[in-house]
Amino acid sequence: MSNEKTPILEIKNLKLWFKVYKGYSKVLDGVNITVHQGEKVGIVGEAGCGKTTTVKSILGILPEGQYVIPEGEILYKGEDTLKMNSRQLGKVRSGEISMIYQEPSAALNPVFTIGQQMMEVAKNSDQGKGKTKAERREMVLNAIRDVFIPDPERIFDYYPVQLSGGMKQRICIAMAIMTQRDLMIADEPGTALDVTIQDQVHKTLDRLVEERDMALIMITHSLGVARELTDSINVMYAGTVVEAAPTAELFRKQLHPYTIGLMEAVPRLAGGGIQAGIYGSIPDYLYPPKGCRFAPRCPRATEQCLENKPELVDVGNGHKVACFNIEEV
Amino acid sequence: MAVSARKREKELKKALAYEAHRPEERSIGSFKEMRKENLKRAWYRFSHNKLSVIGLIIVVIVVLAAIFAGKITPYPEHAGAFTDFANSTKAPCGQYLLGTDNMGRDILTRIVFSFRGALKMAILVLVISVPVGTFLGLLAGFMNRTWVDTVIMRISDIFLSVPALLLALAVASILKPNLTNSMLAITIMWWPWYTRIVYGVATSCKNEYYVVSAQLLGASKAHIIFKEILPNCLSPILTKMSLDVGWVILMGATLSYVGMGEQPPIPSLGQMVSDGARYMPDQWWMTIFPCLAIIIIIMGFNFMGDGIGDMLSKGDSKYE
Amino acid sequence: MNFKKYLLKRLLLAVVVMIGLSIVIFVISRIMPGDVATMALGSTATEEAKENYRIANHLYDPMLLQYFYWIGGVLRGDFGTSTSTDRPVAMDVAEFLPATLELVVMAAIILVILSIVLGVLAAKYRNTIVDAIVRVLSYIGVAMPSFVIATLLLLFFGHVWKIIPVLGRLSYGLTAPATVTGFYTIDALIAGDIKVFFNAFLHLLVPAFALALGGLCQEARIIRNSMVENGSKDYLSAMRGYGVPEGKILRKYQLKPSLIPAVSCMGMDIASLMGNAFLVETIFNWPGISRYGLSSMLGKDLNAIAAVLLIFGLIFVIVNIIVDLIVAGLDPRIRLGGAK
Amino acid sequence: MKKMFKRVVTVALAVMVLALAMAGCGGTTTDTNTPPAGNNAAPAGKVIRMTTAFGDTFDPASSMDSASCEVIVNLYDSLVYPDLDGTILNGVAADYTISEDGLVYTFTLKDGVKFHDGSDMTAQDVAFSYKRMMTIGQGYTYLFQGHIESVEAADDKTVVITLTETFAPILNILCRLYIVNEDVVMANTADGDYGEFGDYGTAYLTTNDAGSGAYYCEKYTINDRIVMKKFDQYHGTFHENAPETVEIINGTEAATVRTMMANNELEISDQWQTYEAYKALGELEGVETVTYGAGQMVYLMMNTRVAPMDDVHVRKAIAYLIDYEQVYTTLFPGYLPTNNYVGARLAGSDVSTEKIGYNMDKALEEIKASKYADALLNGEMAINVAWVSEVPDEEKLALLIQASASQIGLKVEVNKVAWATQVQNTASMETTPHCNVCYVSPDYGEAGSLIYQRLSMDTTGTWQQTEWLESEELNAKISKALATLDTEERYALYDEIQCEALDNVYGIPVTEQGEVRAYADHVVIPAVERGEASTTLGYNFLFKDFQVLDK
Repeated sequence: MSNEKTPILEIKNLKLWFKVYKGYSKVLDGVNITVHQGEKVGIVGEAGCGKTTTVKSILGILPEGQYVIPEGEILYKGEDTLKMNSRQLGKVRSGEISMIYQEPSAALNPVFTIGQQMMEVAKNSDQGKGKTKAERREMVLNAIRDVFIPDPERIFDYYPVQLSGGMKQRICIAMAIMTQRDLMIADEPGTALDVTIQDQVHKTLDRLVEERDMALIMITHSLGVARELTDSINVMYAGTVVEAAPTAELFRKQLHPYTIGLMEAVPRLAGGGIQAGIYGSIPDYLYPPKGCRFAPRCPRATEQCLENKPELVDVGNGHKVACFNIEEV
Repeated sequence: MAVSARKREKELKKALAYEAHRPEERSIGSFKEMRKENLKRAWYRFSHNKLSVIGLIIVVIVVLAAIFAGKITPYPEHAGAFTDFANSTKAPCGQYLLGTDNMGRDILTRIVFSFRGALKMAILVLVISVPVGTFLGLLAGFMNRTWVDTVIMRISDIFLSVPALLLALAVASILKPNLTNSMLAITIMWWPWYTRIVYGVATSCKNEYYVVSAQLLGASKAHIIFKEILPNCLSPILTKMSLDVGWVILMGATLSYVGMGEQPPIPSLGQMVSDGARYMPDQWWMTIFPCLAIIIIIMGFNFMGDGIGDMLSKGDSKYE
Repeated sequence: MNFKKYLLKRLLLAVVVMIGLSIVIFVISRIMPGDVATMALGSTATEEAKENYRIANHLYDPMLLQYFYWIGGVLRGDFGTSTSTDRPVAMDVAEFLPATLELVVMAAIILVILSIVLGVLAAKYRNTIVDAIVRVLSYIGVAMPSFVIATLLLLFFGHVWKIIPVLGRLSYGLTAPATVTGFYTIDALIAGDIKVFFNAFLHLLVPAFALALGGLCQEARIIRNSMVENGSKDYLSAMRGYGVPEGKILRKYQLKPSLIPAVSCMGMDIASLMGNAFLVETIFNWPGISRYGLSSMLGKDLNAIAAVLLIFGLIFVIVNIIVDLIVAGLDPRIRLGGAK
Repeated sequence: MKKMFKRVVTVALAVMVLALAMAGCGGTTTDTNTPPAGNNAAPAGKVIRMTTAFGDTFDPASSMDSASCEVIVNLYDSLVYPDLDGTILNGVAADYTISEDGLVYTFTLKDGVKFHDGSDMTAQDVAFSYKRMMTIGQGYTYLFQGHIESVEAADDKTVVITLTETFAPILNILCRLYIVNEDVVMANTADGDYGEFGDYGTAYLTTNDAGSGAYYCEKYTINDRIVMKKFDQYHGTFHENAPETVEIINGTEAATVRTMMANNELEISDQWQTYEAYKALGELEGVETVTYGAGQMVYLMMNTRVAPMDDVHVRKAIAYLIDYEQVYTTLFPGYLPTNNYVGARLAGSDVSTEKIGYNMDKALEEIKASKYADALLNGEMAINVAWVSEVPDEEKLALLIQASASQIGLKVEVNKVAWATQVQNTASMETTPHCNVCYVSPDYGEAGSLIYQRLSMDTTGTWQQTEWLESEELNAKISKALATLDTEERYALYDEIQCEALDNVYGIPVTEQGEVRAYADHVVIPAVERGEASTTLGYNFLFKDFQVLDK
């Protein structure tokens, strides 16, 4: 059920290479993702398939001078962030998009108190600009309360080293939702936490996104999480989106062999233990295969797959897949 | 994006050009090839920053000059017992490229000959004081807030607070004044600096996760100190070491002020600098050229030091 | 609270260090070359005068006894009389110490400010001209001894570009303010005499800069390196992700964690300013204690050496404590002992 | 944030309190003691500023270095004082009579001699000054040691000095007996080692003066500068252009002196600059340089009791291999040649024998004739030459000797020694180096002073005589010469002693130092104007005879 709202973010054929020892590691090989206003989009894929790289390139916070973008554009509300100058990009970062990082302890500056860091974010956000210090402090305390952390005054003066992993992750979320944003990017918010905390984090996230009618990009490598929280899911493999569909549609029918393999690999509560995994491992980005990157591991690989790359084609009711030989539904 | 668009264009062109004629992938066969491969990778990281290569070249030139000083210098006898007061304090001219000092000896020759003393002093002092200082610093840092830490740090405080000249005077009165004894004097003064630096780094990274987890895995103290904490201290140590080459040479001047160090007429860089200072500013070459020589030596060691630092530490090329 | 206990412990340790230092100084000054009496009274003094000088100063007693006589005096603030000025050393120290302290404090300020500014600039424009300039500057700072730099600065400002007075502590015709702290600048302010304050301040600049240059350049290098190292940390890209302007990130969020390794080095550089101030003082005609210390060292004026070195030691220990406090202040991980 | 700020404030406060405590720990410094102003604009009226290398204190009883003498001769008076050409003039003494046996000298003081505090000078002050100097036992005490029986005040105006035995240069020595104001000294004694005299006012006289000289000390800060002002009630006469203020500034750094001279903050430079520095100073407009012999000699002293130096042939060989002509033309331009043992400037110094000249073949001959010949020539035995690091020019001479010695296969080691180490080494015969370069200046303007300092047994074991001479017979000759009042006879004995010293090479008189000064051309220096300089330390700078003309 792809809703007709205007697309807020369109990533078109994004390619990205990293400068490395022997040449260029071609991580992203034409990523196409679209996110509509208020839509919750999931990105699922194995570790190392370029999920984090993709989202980081949206905000342009990849390390300077170590990567090259040969092709592609990232249209945010029609504007290509890659072409933006630092002032425009600053505006986008301070008011439009916010991001939650995977590793909570690395995302907080160890030598500043939580309060100092959040006040800084508030100061630079659209809502916070005009406000006085006291008002901004109030905004920060509210944000901390929204993520169910008791006694925000005390936490305000704590240093990151004094907080537990879960608390730190919730602070990151508080930071992200403190001001009204149109798009929230969550890069595997729960992975570093144990399940109960993870569940709480996801529920908080979901509730806040609903309340604030924000668009959400949820990156995860667990299908279960994606199923609960997202409207549509993009399955990424080795730098490209191989299948994208509304959540219910995807769980009803998988078309791309990789997605099928992924589904089978999920341990069933009912079934006996781990099903068969997917043979082989992700390709070497330095010397990637010419054609479809899943070809070496694909049971249905044919001559055609080896030679040229399959396009992402819509096969009906919003279900897109990039594969030459799809079994007919 | 902070990086200007023009810079990104340049990067892009370079990338495309590289991709156009990409070498075929080679599978790594025997062990010998593997070592060659690692060496190539280490050299890539070392030479990634062009300055390190320049540094290496400078250091090699200095070492070779020191070894073959006799042959390559215009007036080898000027480095020994020689005086020619007729043309003392001459400005740099055809005959004497860098001019002559107040005893009429050619400065270029004396500088090249003094490389021997300078390198010997710098290397010997650093080879002794760096490991000692580093080890004590690691020990004190790791055993933070215990009596070991207090004892080591307070002793280093005492050594650091006594001015260099007094220590030199004291050593001068006990030992016979020659190069090795003055090196001993400098070493006594020098190790505390490294203890202090390593202590700083060790204490702060002692609480890092990887150290804590290593402890959980039952790693021995030695492993943690040398395998976990030491690599972190490499970069500040290397920076300090390469800069210290200069300090040690200059310390030689302070020592020879009280009669220690290189005995005349053997030339020493630090001594030439301090003697020449009296003739500023008219006979500027007597002090400026030895200073430049020291700067060049330090620059060489420092560039090379940074290069080695890049090579050893994982540095910023994370996406290996 | 952890901090008070920490400070108390450090002060106690400081006393231990001072005692250790006093023993080391005492031993060193005793084994230095030259017979004390001859040096004190001049080699042509009568034998009989030398004899009662030796008795008066317990030179014949065993070393340990001499130490207790001496340390007893020191604790009562009586450092004994200086053989060169025939006055109680305490009086000489009181006269010279403020001049050197003022010079060293100014040099320390210049060192801290400029090294941070240069360090940040070099890190901001990494691998560009600015970075190369700071790097070459740091070699010059290290390679060129302070007296060469002082001579060059003196000749430049004394002859070529006479915009700033260079010699002595005050220009001719201005009388020094009433002595309260001994610092001309502060005394002039207390006395409300702005003209003298401004003049004394100008006189301070060039010598203090010459003194600070060595340490300054080295510190800039260390700050630059740790800034670069911290540059690629996640929390900075997170901050950047929230639209915090690049300049602020550099000046505040990247600088503070990078200062930690630099501060301990800076502390030692500042402490060693006292040590190598004597050359700058001789060249700039600055009546400081370091020049007095040097002449007493070479002239084996035992009481003066001991007093000067004790003060150097005391200042070194104080600076170290301050440095440790600042580091603890900067880095919560150390202060809070990683309370998970 | 608040907590962090509070902590930083407490630390800063702690530092301030500590600094204040330390600064104040020496008690409040005397208010008048604030150092005078710095430099640039020249002060009103006629002023002369001179740089020098400060010695210890300006207490006349305990200092004898050149800087102290230049100050003391202006602040204090003595009974008699030497003119530039060495003749003895009356100081505060109107006249004096000598008894037949030459043992009793009676001086009558001038009327109206005032101390700087306005009180009159009496004979009692003279006696007190003598007793004070002898008990303190430093400075010039050794000159009077054993020659003077007593100094008494017969009445307010007459001083009677009785000697132990006739002593010709007694008048020259009496110039060094500076008269201090007894009341002022006794009023300012601190506790010290001299019983009821306390510290004999040494602390007070360090920073103040109790004299009656042409100038009084207005302000003195240790190691920095001393400001002297004209004393209007001075009993002597001033030149009408004499300076009102004289400032002696400590600091001889080449760059500092040069900057001060260029910014006309300095009228007369010190004598410690390098030859090249004086050449540069001379080129500054309005600045001249002058070279004059002040009697200071450069000796190569030899330890005659240690192998191989105990063999006169070796000593002669070294005397032959020094190129004296090159020494005073290229090594030390401006220095003066010397043929006799004690330098030509001193009265009674000419010698009847010829000094050993520069002759390499003779040097080789002497070495071969020596009993250590083979040990020396095959490099087994080396001769070490020491020089003092505080006087860098000495290295030139040491290296010249080393270079020429290596030409005849003789191995010479040069080692640089700190002054304190040198004094200690020369105190014992074993540690005294084979040879060492040393500057020695005469105590008074007669050949007898340097002969006594360089050859008598009293100065053996001090830095002034490292020859370790033990010959009783030479010592007796010296005391006999000093005791003969008749000048011709005395000079003949001096000549005989010098010849013996030159023949046996008791140390080599290499050259006579030419003292160089740069001075502003609007200042007239008497020594320059009259073309001769006093050889008694300090008396070239009696500022009352100087002139400061309008620029």
